[in-house]
Amino acid sequence: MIGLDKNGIAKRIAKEVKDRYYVNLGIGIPTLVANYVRNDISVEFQSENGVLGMGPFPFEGEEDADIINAGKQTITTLDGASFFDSALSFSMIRGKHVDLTILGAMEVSQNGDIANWKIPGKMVKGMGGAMDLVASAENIIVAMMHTNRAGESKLLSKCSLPITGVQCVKKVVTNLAVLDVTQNGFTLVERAPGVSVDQIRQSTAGELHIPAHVPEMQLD
Amino acid sequence: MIGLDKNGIAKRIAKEVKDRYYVNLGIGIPTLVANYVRNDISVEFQSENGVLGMGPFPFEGEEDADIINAGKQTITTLDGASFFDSALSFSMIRGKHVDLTILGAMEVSQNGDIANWKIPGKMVKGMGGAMDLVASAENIIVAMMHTNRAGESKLLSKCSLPITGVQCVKKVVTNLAVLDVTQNGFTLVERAPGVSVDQIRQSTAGELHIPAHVPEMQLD
Amino acid sequence: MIKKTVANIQEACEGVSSSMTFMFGGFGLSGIPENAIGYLSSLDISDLTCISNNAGVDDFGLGLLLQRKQIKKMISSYVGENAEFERQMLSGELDVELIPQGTLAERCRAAQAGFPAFYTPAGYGTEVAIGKEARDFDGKMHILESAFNADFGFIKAWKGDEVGNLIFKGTARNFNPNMCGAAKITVVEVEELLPAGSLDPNQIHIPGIFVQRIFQGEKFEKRIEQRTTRPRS
Amino acid sequence: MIKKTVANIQEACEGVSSSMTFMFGGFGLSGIPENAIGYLSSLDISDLTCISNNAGVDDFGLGLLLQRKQIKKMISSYVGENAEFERQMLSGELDVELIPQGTLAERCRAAQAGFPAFYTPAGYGTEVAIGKEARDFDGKMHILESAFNADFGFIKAWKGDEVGNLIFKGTARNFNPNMCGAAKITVVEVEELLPAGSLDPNQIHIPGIFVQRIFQGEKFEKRIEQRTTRPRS
Repeated sequence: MIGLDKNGIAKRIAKEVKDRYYVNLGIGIPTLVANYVRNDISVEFQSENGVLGMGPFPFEGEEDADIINAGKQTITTLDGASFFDSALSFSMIRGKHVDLTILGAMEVSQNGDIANWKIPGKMVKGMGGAMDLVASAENIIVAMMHTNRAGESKLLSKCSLPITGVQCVKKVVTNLAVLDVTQNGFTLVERAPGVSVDQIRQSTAGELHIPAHVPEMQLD
Repeated sequence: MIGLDKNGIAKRIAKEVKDRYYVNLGIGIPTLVANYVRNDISVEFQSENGVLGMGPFPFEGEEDADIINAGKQTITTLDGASFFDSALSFSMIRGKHVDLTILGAMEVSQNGDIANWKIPGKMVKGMGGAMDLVASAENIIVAMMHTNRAGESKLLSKCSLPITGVQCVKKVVTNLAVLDVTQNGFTLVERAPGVSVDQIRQSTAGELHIPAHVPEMQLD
Repeated sequence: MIKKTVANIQEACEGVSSSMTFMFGGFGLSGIPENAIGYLSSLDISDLTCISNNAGVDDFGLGLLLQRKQIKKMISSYVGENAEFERQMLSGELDVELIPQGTLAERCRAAQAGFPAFYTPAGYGTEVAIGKEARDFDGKMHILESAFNADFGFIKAWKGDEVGNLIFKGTARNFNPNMCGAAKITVVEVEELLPAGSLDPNQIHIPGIFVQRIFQGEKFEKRIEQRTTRPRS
Repeated sequence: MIKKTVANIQEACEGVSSSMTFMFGGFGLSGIPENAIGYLSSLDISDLTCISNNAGVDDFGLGLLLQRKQIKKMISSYVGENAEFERQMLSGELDVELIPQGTLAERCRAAQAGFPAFYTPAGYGTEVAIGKEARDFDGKMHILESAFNADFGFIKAWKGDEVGNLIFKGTARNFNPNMCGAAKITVVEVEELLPAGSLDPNQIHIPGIFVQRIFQGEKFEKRIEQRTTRPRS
């Protein structure tokens, strides 16, 4: 595998988390983002199962079955946290009170469509809260590998899988690159360390706009 | 004035309150109903400003500005009471969780329309929760005087004032009579003590069905 | 943690101006944002649209803004108990939109929760339904009502912490929680402002995410509108 | 006061039968009505439609009803972590309707609150929107979703009193409050059942009016699905 590993992707995305943001993190790579957010800014993590102000995992022996995140992992809460029901949780999401949503994807298309809930006939886990999140969030970043296990691009001109939402993704961070979704399709913004523009071009099936200068990601 | 006074009307309506009923009482005569409900049955009073399990007025010196009923009167609560926000309060009402609604009216028509919120050009206090209540409650009793101050009937073939709800009133209790609203218009069910069927007929402008036998109200 | 505390009422109300739409919590005089109302009545702003279940009394609550003719339009469910209000309304100086109380609460909640519109049976067949879409669901008629769109929401809570978590008291709760997060900026005055971590996370009525500014109110008169008591016997 | 206490799980579930629609609170295995699920899995009822955010795991939660093939249809938002579920779904034995989690919560709340339908942006342009009315509000597309219509709602609360007032704990709250009063009969199991007057009226999550039957659960395993910890350093 070239470019970043999952933690590297999380580390790069953490730089998009700004002071005073309420952030919803999806399962998988997005969960790792919490580990890399600067500690000189104020951020609160929301989990759609009904908690705001999530903290780290509990110490062994202190797990509470009644305090979990959306990935069903045992968690803790920080000072100022709150618990609430599912309807109010999605009021936060649908009502645009959450500032940033970070989630994984199987495919993203050049117009910002996202597919991450179903592979017909093969895998049907369901959308969970993802359809509500992508339909309402104004600031959505997708965290994923640039290609699937078969080496095929996950950045497409059009999603081949059933989509989760239309024209909603604004930014994609992969093991190879940071890309914005613009009117020109994908616009290459940054390269992962050691990855060439050519490698990114070859791994991107959707329309790719490449500016004259593409800087390398700064991870620290 | 012939027939019952306000307390008499309230006393008669109290007999309609059954065991295990949640009851919403409007301002005016309906509020008095609470004083006459049998104390061998279980009843809870809901007030749409956000309290379930209302008790009597507080003792002097124990009034709390933060604990009032929908008539803005200081109240107390009983064991098992709860406070809640306005949206949840109307979830109780709209969702048909309240069993009985008792409210006052300026006019009721023979098809069950009710008018109680506005006299154009003269008095515009607003509908408060009345429109929500009459639109959703399955069991609505109107408490009012049979005629207005000018001696005109308040039981009409059609409401002359702007209505609060359509075809919703099931029963009317006045100073003169108990009437059901049926497909035949008003059906006389009971006479107030000392009131004749003729007096009721003369005071009722809407279509009035009078059965062969009209018993006198039993108030105790 | 994201702190929402502001130093005083001036900072809490920064950005208010004429012709804006304001929401005010409260039922009658219970649970109204007294400090915000007092301060707004001292400002040179007018042509306001005010969403509030009631309109206060002549010399308290929104009556203060009415006296100074700062309000162009009231959206309420019940406006009795205010003579100046009635005078302005009947003379045509004041535009009044009366809506069912449950609809008012839900239009706040819809704004908070990101629902553009909802169907309710309340008001079908009445003046309230004029110009609105009517629709049959399972044999019962409903009308389509829309979410409010307000600039500032002024809220009164009992206890709050510095991240904006709120707890209300008794029936002073009323519309206050439903209005939090329903306007672009939600301003909360509390009787007691506490450090984050002071409130039980399990017992918070409104999480701080719905609040932009919070401050400890200087003075709460908490006037009683109908003082009713029973004799000690 | 109107008491809702029933003696035991048998009385709590009186009236359940095949082909009914049930709602179950819980997120993953957190806050699920363990006692009711266990009892229902011992009954000779089948062809059930179950509304629940998740479908349990193979040997716990709704997995118990799946194992015994009592469920005809599942309405959920996420059904991973259950191999038997996947098998029944892919073989066509089990009908599955997947809906967005926020839509699921709101369809419960709509049933509780007497709203027949609402517009949400979630799912617009996806498979979820097929056959549903789509509508533009302020330049954004929404789809029309309807209230659930269920026979029984099975709820797990932390503390409850004999009139049915409920308090939930932590994220075990989830869908439970939204499902109270959303079905014809709401059955609640609590860890601690208290006399009326024991709970602060100001701190009740769900008032008893939304509850028909309440009982103290015999045993709560409260299984943890993903035990994640950090080292003590």
